[in-house]
Amino acid sequence: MLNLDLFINGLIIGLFYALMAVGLTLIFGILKVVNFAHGEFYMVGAYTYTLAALKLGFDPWLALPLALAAGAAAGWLTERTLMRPLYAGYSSWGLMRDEYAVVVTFALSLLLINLVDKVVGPYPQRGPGLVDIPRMALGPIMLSGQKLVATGISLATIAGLALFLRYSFWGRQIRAVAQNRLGASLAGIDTTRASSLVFALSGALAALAGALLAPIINASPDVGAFPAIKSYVIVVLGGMGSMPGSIAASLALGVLESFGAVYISYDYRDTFGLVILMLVLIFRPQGLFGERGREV
Amino acid sequence: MSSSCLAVSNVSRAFGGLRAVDRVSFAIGRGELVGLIGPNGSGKTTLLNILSGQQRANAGEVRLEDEAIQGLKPERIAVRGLQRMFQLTRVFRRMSALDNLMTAGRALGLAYAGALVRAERLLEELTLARVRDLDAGQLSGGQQKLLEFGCCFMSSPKIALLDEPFAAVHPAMKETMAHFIRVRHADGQTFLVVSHDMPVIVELCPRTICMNAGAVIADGPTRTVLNERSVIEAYLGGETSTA
Amino acid sequence: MNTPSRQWRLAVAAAAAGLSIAAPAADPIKIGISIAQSPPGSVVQGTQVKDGLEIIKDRVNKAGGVLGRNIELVYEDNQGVPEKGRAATEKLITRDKVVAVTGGHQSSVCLAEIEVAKRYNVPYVNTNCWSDDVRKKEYPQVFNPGNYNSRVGLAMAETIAAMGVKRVIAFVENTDYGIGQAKAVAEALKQKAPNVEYKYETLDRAGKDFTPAVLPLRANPPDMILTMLLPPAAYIVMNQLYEQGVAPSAKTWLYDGAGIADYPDFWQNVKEAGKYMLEFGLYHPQMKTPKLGLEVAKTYQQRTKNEPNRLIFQAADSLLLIVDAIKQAKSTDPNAMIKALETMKFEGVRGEFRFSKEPGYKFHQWVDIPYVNYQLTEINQPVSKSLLVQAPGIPLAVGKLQKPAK
Amino acid sequence: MDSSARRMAIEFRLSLGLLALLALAPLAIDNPYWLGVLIVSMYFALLAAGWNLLAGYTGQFSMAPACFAMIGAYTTGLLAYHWKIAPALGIPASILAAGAIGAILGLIVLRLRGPYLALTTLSFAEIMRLVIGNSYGFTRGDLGLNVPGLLESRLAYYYVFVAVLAAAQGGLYLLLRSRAGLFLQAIRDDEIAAASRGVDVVLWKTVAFTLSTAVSGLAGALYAHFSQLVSPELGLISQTGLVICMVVIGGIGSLVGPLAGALLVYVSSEMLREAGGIQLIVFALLVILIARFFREGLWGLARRALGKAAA
Repeated sequence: MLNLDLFINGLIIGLFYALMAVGLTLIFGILKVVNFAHGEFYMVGAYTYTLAALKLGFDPWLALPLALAAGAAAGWLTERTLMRPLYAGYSSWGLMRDEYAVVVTFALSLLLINLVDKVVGPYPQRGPGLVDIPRMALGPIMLSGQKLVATGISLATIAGLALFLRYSFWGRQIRAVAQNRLGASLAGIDTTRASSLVFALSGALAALAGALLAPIINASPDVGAFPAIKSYVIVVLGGMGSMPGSIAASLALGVLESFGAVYISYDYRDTFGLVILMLVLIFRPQGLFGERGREV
Repeated sequence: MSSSCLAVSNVSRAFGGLRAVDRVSFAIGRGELVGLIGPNGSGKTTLLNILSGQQRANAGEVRLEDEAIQGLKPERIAVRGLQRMFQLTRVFRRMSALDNLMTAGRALGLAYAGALVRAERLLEELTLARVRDLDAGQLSGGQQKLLEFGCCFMSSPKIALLDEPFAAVHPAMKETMAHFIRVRHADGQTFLVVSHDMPVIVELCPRTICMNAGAVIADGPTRTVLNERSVIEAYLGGETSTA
Repeated sequence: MNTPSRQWRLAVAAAAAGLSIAAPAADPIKIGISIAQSPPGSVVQGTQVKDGLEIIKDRVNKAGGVLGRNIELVYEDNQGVPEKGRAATEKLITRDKVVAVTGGHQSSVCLAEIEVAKRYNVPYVNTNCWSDDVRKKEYPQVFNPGNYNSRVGLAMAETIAAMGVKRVIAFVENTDYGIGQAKAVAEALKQKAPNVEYKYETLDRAGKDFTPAVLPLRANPPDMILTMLLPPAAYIVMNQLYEQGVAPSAKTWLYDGAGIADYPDFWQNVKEAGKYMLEFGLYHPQMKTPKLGLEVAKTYQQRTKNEPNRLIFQAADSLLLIVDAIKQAKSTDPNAMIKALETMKFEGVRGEFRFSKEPGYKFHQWVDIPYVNYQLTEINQPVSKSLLVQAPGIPLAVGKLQKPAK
Repeated sequence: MDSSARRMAIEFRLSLGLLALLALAPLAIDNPYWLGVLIVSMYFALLAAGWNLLAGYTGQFSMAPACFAMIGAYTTGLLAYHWKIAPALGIPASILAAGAIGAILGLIVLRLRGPYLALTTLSFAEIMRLVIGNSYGFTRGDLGLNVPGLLESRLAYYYVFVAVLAAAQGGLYLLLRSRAGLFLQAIRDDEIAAASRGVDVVLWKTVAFTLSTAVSGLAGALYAHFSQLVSPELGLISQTGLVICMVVIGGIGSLVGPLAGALLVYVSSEMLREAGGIQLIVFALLVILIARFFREGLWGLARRALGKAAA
């Protein structure tokens, strides 16, 4: 009974993690950099949804795609303005390539957090639910209508994404670039376009997560930090750049945390993932599920 | 042959099924200048990596002046006097040419003053004096090769392994390097030179070892080696265009 | 020869005199306010405190200020973070040269701030920090016209005893307030209801998802769940308790000890989860209030269109205390002000009291501060319409309490 | 005398100049508040110097400088809180603790580079912060720990920080102009090449980690006894972010850059406070622009300007 509850809840949380993580994974896949502003894409989504619905009086179901668009725009702009030097083989006497990516995305996250804090205010805001069912019984488990709908949408999105990457023209291009950027560009693939696309995609997914969770986790300028850290953990566990790996890792982490919180320690539940992340990076850099990740 | 400088016996290294280095044995006497040739993928670079400690051998033994060195970490091997130059140039891009040499010198235990004198002389010899204070990353490809080359000689090594030292180097610099090698060889410096550049090998190296498919297929005076059928076949089979 | 010089000297003297009179009249008395104006601090509390202070400031200045000088409030945002509170108080005292500090509404922050107030010997009026430890340090500079955990503990224990519940579980935030109150309740229960089985679980106040803490209760829910957290954590816990059908339910009461029902954003955040919640509070529109209090309440309603609440009154009293102290001391000298605060009989917006000098948690405390118990019986119910089950003069009547059908 | 040594000497003289200005500042500033601001900015300067040694000179892009300050602060804080141990012992203990943990972390992340290193150190920092923040019983969790002061007057604190900062800069200078300086930079540029030139990569990486974290630990301990309150706030990622901002703005991989950056960023942020807390927005923008266009930071720009002037 309890265990079933924990398991289902873990899976649901894990699904939300996955929305965050796949975007980060895609970016790492094709650029081999970690986007430290990923959590802020989530935040952008949460706010766009909440404000559009509360302040501009949009219907939540209209605010959702709006948030999606905002996230996509944020991702696309980030790639356009900040990531370009990475392709040219960024080298300088000050910063090296990887460090450049860390610094610049990290600064971007600082910027967005404080910008929103100034413009919208620090006051946490609760987004309206997509459906107004405070609680319902689904077989043995109880959950709110919002959670159910959010879960459904996340599932659909992730499935759709998988199909897109597998079968669509651009999906195949992205996978090609991820496997071998140089080779892809020699094969006449527009790698820059692919990168822009991936960033927009990743921004949109994070924003979607933010919007879906806005009624459950109130939107605040720093709300992105928590999902972001989870998705870093997942990307590593998933094997830096492996899509199925990161999805599996997301669900695993969700379940692990939900059980760990009850059976190991509630207070330290947020450290479980991080500890595993460190252990994995140290002993199995290719990740738990993924292919080899080159560390040096 | 206890007088040998470098003795390699039955060294093997396999990647999965592929035997990149297959029971390789040879010895290089003190003061020898030996060429190492072979088609692409014949295991030359893997062998060098094993000798300099970047990769481990699955089996076999490597002795540097009668001390076993296989399995040691690269820095230990370097300190013991085996210096190595990489096929893809490796210099410290954000340090001045001089500091590149100084690093090598200090790492090998020279004092500041001594290292500085030595470095200055090498810069002269290698015609790098003008770029002494430029960051290595700002040097031309050829100059970077010369610089890495110089780093091997901050304190005369027991043996210097040069992996494609002449590849994509301006003829003038190629000459500088060749001359440098000849002079050092005359003073009894030991070399193992990997190269595709047959003319240079012929001109430089009295003795040549040829590898194919991970194994040594010929070893002897350069001319005889180059005329052996197995060697020619290896090249014709291995790759069409040579040099 | 010396006539002009004498005249000159007189002139200077006059000028100097003029200045020395004019100068102090000109510059206002600065009072430092350290409140939370951004997360993780309770922004709602901070705002309410500010509203209360502003009302009194305007009243006092309209009436000609104190000692012929206006009062000026200097605000600092402590984000509900002890470290930030320490820095804020430090800045207010050393940079803005305030004569007193007040506004504190989160115990952990107060505990950090009183250290600074003591170091610089500046009067510190604690507006709303409930932790007993703020009193137990017995710092002469610190005065507490607000509520304290032992008081809540006793009050809640009495209610629990009267309701005759057997198993009680408390969710408390991991702060000096939350943990202090959980322990205070445990203490009080030992006397009032020794056979009640009581335990508490601390939750991270910045936490986003408390389901793992709530789920284990589904199998075997207790008779009552106490919540001693501030929003937003409090709202999230309530929603998840409701979502999992744990409380409020036919089996389990929900009893909040943090007095959050009068927050303007309460109903927007909890909706159904708030119905049937039993609430400990320090103010209820139906309880009798002094004339001054009623005026303040009126002004607040005009300004914000919100129902008045305890923080407005506590803030008002905090500032009034400081102003009266300056009046009585006839100066802003800290020691004189502290002396005045210790001795004077104070008539505030919530009644009359004198600070106790008893050691321990009663030190510099308004000991018999009034409180109420009430229940929210409808969604979006304003406190004024809620069901008052206990108030000063109204004995506890648990019989009136309502329970959900399922 | 080679050019890089000369360059380093110039940078060192400049940082001595800055330190001299700091030493003289109290003559002009008597307001304890602004003294406090300068003290905190020197705290950050220490963190910046330590992190710069690691990231700027050794290429180990750690995301944990603030975390080690927190470790240092809690070491002396907890010693004082639980066992009434005096700062005189507590501060050295902090240095040891931070240095030791740093050494271990250094060995752990030995093989990791770039994003992997960043992620591992970031997780380490978060774990530390979460553990300290949730171990209420031992550390009082997020509420922070009141610790005894070290000195009576603010001026005394001020000069302690000036002295420590000077010592740190001096030590850094001596270290970098010794062979260690060459080895660390060699490791930064190319580990494999460094090893094959005979540089003991493991040893020197660990040395860099240990020294850098020990400095952070010392900074944290001093700050703890200055503010007399220790809390997990010290170890927030955003604090590390601030340190990175300072170093990148000032000029990563230079002696004087991080020092100047720290003072500049923190003091100006205090001034921007009045402008309504836009400081972080400004700095974040500045960092992005600098990383994107002037990769050597303000000091790099200054040097180029000087170079032009000389030519």
